[in-house]
Amino acid sequence: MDPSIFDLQNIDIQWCPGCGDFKILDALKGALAELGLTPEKVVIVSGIGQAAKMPHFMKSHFFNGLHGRALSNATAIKASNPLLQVIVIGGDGDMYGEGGNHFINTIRRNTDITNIVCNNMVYGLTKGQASPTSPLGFRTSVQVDGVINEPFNPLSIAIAQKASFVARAFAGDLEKTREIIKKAILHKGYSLVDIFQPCVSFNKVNTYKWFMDNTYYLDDDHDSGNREKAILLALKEDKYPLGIIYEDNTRDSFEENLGIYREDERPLYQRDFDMDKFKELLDMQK
Amino acid sequence: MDPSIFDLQNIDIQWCPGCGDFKILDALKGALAELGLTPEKVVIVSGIGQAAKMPHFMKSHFFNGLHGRALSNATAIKASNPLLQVIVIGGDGDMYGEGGNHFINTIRRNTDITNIVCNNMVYGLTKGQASPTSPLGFRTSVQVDGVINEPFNPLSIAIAQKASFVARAFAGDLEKTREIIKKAILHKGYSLVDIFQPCVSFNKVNTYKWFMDNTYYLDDDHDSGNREKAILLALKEDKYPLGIIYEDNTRDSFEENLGIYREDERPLYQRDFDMDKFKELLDMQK
Amino acid sequence: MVNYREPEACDFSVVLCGAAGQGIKTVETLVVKVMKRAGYNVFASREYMSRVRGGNNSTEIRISSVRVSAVVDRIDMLLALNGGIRKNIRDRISDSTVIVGDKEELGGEVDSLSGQFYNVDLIRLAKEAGGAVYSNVVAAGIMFGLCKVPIQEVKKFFNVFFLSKGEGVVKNNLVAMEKGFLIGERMGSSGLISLDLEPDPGVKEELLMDGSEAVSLGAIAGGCNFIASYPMSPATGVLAFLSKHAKSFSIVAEQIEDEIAAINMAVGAGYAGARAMVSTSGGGFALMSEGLSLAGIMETPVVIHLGQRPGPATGMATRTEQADLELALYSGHGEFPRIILAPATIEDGFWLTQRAFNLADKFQTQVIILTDQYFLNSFYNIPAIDTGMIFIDRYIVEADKDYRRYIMSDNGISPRSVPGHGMGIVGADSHEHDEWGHVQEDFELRVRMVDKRLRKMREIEKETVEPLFFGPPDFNNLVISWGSTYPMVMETAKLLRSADTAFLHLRQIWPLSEEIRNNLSRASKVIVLEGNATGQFSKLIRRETGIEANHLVLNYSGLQFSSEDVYRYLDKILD
Amino acid sequence: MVNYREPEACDFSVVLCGAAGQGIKTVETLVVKVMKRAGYNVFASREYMSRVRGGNNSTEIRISSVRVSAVVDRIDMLLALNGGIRKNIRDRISDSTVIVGDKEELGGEVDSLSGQFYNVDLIRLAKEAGGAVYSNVVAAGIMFGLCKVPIQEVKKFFNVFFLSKGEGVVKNNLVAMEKGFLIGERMGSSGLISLDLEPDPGVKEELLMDGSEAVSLGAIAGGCNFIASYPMSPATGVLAFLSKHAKSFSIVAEQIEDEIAAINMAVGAGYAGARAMVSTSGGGFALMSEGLSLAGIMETPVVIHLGQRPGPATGMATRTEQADLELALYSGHGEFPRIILAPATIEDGFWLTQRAFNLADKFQTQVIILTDQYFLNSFYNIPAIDTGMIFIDRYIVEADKDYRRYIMSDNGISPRSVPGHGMGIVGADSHEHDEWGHVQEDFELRVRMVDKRLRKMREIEKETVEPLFFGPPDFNNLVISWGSTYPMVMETAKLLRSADTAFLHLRQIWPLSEEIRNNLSRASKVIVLEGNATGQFSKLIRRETGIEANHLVLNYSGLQFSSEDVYRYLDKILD
Ligand SMILES: Cc1ncc(C[n+]2csc(CCOP(=O)(O)OP(=O)(O)O)c2C)c(N)n1
Ligand SMILES: Cc1ncc(C[n+]2csc(CCOP(=O)(O)OP(=O)(O)O)c2C)c(N)n1
Ligand code: SF4
Ligand code: SF4
Ligand SMILES: [Mg+2]
Ligand SMILES: [Mg+2]
Repeated sequence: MDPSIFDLQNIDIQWCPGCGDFKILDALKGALAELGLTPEKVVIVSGIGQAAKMPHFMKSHFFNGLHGRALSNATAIKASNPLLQVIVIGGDGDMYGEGGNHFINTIRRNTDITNIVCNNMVYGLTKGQASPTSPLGFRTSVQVDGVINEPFNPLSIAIAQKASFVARAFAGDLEKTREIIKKAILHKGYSLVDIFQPCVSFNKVNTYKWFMDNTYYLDDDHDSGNREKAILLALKEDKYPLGIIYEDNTRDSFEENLGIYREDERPLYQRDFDMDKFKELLDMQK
Repeated sequence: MDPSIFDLQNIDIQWCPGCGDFKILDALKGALAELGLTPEKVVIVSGIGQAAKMPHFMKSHFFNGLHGRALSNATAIKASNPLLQVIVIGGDGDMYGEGGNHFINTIRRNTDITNIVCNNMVYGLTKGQASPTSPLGFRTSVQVDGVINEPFNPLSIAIAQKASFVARAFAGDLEKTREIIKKAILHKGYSLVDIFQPCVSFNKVNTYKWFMDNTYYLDDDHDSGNREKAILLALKEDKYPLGIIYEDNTRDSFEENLGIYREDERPLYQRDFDMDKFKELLDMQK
Repeated sequence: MVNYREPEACDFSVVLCGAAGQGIKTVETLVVKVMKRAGYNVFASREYMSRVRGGNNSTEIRISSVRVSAVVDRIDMLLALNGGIRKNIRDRISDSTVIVGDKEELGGEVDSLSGQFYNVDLIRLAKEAGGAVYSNVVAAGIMFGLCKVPIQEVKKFFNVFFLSKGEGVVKNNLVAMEKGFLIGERMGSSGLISLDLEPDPGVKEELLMDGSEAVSLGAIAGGCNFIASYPMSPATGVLAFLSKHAKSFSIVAEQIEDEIAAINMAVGAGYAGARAMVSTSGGGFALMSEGLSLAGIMETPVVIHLGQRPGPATGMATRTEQADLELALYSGHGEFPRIILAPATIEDGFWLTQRAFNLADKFQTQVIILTDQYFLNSFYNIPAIDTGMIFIDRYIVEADKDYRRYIMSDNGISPRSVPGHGMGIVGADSHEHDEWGHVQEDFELRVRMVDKRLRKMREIEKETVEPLFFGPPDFNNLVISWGSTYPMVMETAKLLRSADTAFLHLRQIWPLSEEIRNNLSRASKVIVLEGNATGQFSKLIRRETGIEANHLVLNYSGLQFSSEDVYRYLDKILD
Repeated sequence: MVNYREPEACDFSVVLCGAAGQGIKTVETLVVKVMKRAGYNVFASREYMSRVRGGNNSTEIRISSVRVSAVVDRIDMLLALNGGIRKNIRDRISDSTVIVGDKEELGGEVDSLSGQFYNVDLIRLAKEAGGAVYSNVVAAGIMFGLCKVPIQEVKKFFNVFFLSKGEGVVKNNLVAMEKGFLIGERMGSSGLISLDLEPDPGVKEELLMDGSEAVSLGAIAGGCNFIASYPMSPATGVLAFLSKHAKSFSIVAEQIEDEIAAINMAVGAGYAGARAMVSTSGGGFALMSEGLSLAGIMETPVVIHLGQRPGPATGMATRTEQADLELALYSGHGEFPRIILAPATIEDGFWLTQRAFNLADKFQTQVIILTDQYFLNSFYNIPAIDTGMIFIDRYIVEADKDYRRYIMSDNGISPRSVPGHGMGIVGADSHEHDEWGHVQEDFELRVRMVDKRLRKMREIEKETVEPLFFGPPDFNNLVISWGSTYPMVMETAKLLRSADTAFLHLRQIWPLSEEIRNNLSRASKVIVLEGNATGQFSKLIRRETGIEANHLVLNYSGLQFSSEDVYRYLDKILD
């Protein structure tokens, strides 16, 4: 299918020229199209931040909620209607900062959603404060002497918590990013795609060049089924691996575990109230 | 020093007879006393839960705040007065559930506090619902068909996030628990002591016997300075290691990084407003 | 404390007290169910400490020939399972109270109590039945014996009730009960307590539910199929109830990591077409404040059950209060319509919750069910529920290709579709947005959208739940109350001598019914009675009508007003 | 839109607009600082979109011979750096507006504008100076030229201002400025714009600060030494300011993971003796609701800066509104005293914040400073601050061995100690507690403790900040406003012909000053003006006094009332 079916007409994209988010938007549209998905089948869920504006720049259902809470919204959307393809997108502050607790717990649930994090290692929308992934020493208007807190390590935390799909991509590489997103969408259960995204306005450290110099793609030998190896890889900080770092296809998803969709795939809004059962229930109060 | 200096008179301890929390209280008092600490030097900070009631059952300064927020309170207390010995105590729900985001971020800051988690794998105070650490399949009045979410793994998450001291103890063993707590208190920076604590009223799975059968102490060979080995150990789920799993004594604490205590150890409340500097600051607005 | 009423032979008030862990709650359920099946009207209300073992909790049980739904101070019989009877119980003991207990267990305490002490070797008898734990069932037996419940009926019930615990347990319980039964019969014939209870066969078929069950059943009957909540007293019961029946009623029930996730899940679920609710108490609700505002701008239906307890902060975790009214009214930043319902009775708990889901979907708004610990943990028999009155209106449309989620409309309501229903795109946005839901920084659009959302309030006002009125049409004094205090106020209202006093009880807090304005303007003296320290409802009334209450009757001790409390306060004011 | 005032030669209103990223803010600072140093009174206020690049933002700058502190619609000169001028600016262009822009850049748009167009090859000139980015500085130069600022002074300033950017940048900026300067001079002598600005040497020594700086400086002067906050427009500036000066003033400044951590840290810090604050906007404040309640029951001093923006939810992230008043009033479950201050002027921003820390410590309570985006991003010159008036009262006692943190007292205030200060134990508890701070389930203690906490309100009322009054003593009409609208209301008040109209402007929202009651009772017509859609302050007035406003003047477009708006609305009502 043609990615342009996801184009929204007459819009004024609010990102800075050169922002990595443009590439991620393209990669996402491409991935959806190549998987044969259409705008009415997809819900893009986001919070607040530059990356989180994404659903306003493409055509599909969208739920643009609060800063940090997109994973909770998305979990409920998917649990209320598992027929929808739910993609959650947001920035590093959104997902790992304000939303840190939901991040951990969405992993625990293994909700069947795809979580794309545009990780520019800075708060873009609020003009350049440190994010949880900003490197030590990173100077900003608030972190005047540089970041002192150990950066958040999303991949190792995700693997430690048994996330069932953990990948990293780089916005500078549209093709490969699209392929990784495709695999994440195809994965059943929670999938994390942390995307290194240059912010040309506020992050002068982690630039396109920096990412090029400090990343490498995992080769085919990499055994993405090995959790121990994967976590050790995720702990590495000299050079950052790109690709699918860990994958576990054996776990049931949250929606499956709920039980109510095992024999009936209809979304909640299509189901009727069961008066007979209700009368039985009332009788139990006698 | 005699642990009884930490005794509080005329109190009615609200725990169930046989609860693991009694042992933890004893171990804590013992550890404090053996380190020569006295009640006016120590602040016990807690949230809400059975374990979190601890500060009401011993004598020392105390701050018993909200469910899930003790680490935030404690970070600020320590940062406002680093001369105080700050111990944060709470349950698994308190620290890893409601307080999950603060847990991660306190580790990132490496605040010099000791975090004791009474991990009974259940919500005790609210009468038996699953906690983040409840095992899969654990049945409760809410999880009627058993827990479906992957249990939270505090140790591996802490190590993944570079916590500078990570230990596990078992409430059934007062001596060893006391020793572990002592080391945690002596450690500079954030220290986590996750304590397996039997809840005799609501957890019929993880009993004293179960913990005895499913744990072992790390022997002297264990190299607690090796982060990679430590995290692999923390991922293990067949038998759970007890003792100091990981330790890194090289990191500066949050208070040190703040800078304002490097040359002057006086707490904030003892410092005076600097009018001269303020006048200079005002002049900059001209 | 003086009782305003003498013991009544046809309305027997029993208080059972003992430590947490001594099975007070079990006995409460047992006694009330058996009595109801025997044709007696029953009422029970628990008060308990925030602990799992020890301390001293109590339950007040009324067994009556007439309907009873209020908590009273009067204790006709006190069954004390252990010592350390707390002041709130001691203060209620009068000279005519019969105190049943084990002298050995209670020790010197006995002498410090007024009332007539009747010694029963509870512990010995319980041990004979199988262990000290059975003392609660001995106590239950005493009540059955006193009330002359046919013992066969009791046995039948026991066999079913304890079935899952195994034969041994059933037997022990039966033995314990029978031992108590004999004592009860003996007490009855001794004339120490004389009862004149008239069973009513109609009662047998009635329903018995506490406030928590009423709200839960109302939710299911309202088509609720999504609940995300975090345990918190006193609101956890609703989560547990819905979880238990989740599979039967296609409900997604999830205990989440914190209350912020709860409300955000509910909003997500509402967007996707579920009928979503959360159940929480003040502290959890406070955390939901931002999420409530999200639902407000998104116009997503959400039902919030807010079971109040005394604050601030952790306050008194297992006690009651009506002090979160203002929080419910104003929580969330920015301005958006909302509905607040406060059940007065168990029936209300059911019907208002049922209705809440229709209102939420119809007006695409947030509905708060404001209850409290007293309400949630009290129960009495009510007539059968007319299931023919249960309607579930969905108000969901299919989205055509040009669908606009926030299309302008006269009444402010835009037809609501959900993603996947039809070919159109369904958007939802936390920013100020255009008709499609896309963020736009347009000052005129902003004004239009604010107006559109607030316009819904006018529609909502048309469906306000009417207050309950009791008293003469030409009154001078008007007593206003709201929510869970209703039974106590009404029980009192019937006894007050003041002929020119009327009672107006509100079941909808926001928006307020016009009725209140009409009645207020006719009153020369306005008395507002509520369970908080600052008179929050009276302030709301003044804000809306300009009329200031002449008297406030406030209670913020952590316990509900008893009927006697209400009587005493009002009697003084109306004197 | 009609302007109520003709251009004034001694009060020059310039609007500069351009895309985000074109340096509007830089020029704003530059122009205002240079003009002030040249002895002109200045005012500037920015309005901007929630984006980093593109779109169209603007700043309104007033350069005047008399003090100016209000935003006006009138545009004497519009400097347009790019096309796509937004409606809110276009609507303000009148026939007498001179529009300066680059025809090539603006294209056809020029023809659609009224006013007198004056073409300047901004882009070419900027490029000649070193690049298109310098077009903003060319624009600044035009203003300097027009206002006849001595060019040497400008150059001196530029050398310092751009110093850190390197020599090349300084040079380019100078070139760009000079090019603009020549144009400005030419425009001046052409008579197209005739100014009659009188510099006042006194102004040179005055201070220039925006609301955000005023609050930040006030905090430091109040002894604030702890700030934990999460970035959120428009409140981030205070966190940044305090972070910048943290080491100099022994301040712990931390950007935390979420707003819940912020408030809980502030409460912890307050317990340990710090003077703690948080800075946030509506959404973040909503999340702090539970923590506020914690501070309430613990009686821990905390100062909260709440910079309002339009809600609900994300609303309009960079715009202004006064719609979080009710949230500020009622946020947090349970009942506890609080103080809410709303600065009317930049001076107020400083002094009320300074005072907030003393009030918080004195009454062991929570003080909310209620500002908004307009206030925080607007600035003008103010006379020097009398530092002799700065007092920091700590109200901390040493704890002796028998210290009880919550000892009963007549006025509700218990002497506050902090852990480590003396030999006593200092407790703090989120439950209802005894005098030592230990949890107790005692119903009488509960009542005593609630009463004690609420009793503090009486003390707090004694120190209420008086409202500002303007008008005749024997008025008929009373216009009431609060917070950031003051300068606009006052500028208008002076022009209104209505002789029997008085103005009352509130700077403390809670508790309300008795003054308001006194004035209200004398008014025959009450008009409340505020920046929200439901009239929140008017409702509070009615709640407290029973008096309903006769007219509401409300604005919820996302922009502040301009002086002309105020005039137009009031003129109509008072006609
Ligand atoms: C509760 C709340 N707190 C703070 C904000 C302000 N805020 C909006 S986006 C953002 C951070 C953006 O950073 P990130 O998530 O990394 O996204 P980016 O802009 O870098 O893509 C913040 C702090 C908010 N909207 N809501
Ligand atoms: C905001 C909020 N949500 C919920 C609660 C209710 N609550 C109190 S303690 C608790 C869980 C206790 O479990 P845990 O932390 O494991 O402690 P334990 O009792 O097992 O020691 C809950 C849910 C609360 N007090 N505050
Ligand atoms: S500020 Fe950074 S993240 Fe935001 S749009 Fe610009 S480049 Fe992208
Ligand atoms: S409920 Fe469990 S955790 Fe709580 S006191 Fe009892 S045994 Fe301990
Ligand atoms: Mg970012
Ligand atoms: Mg626990």
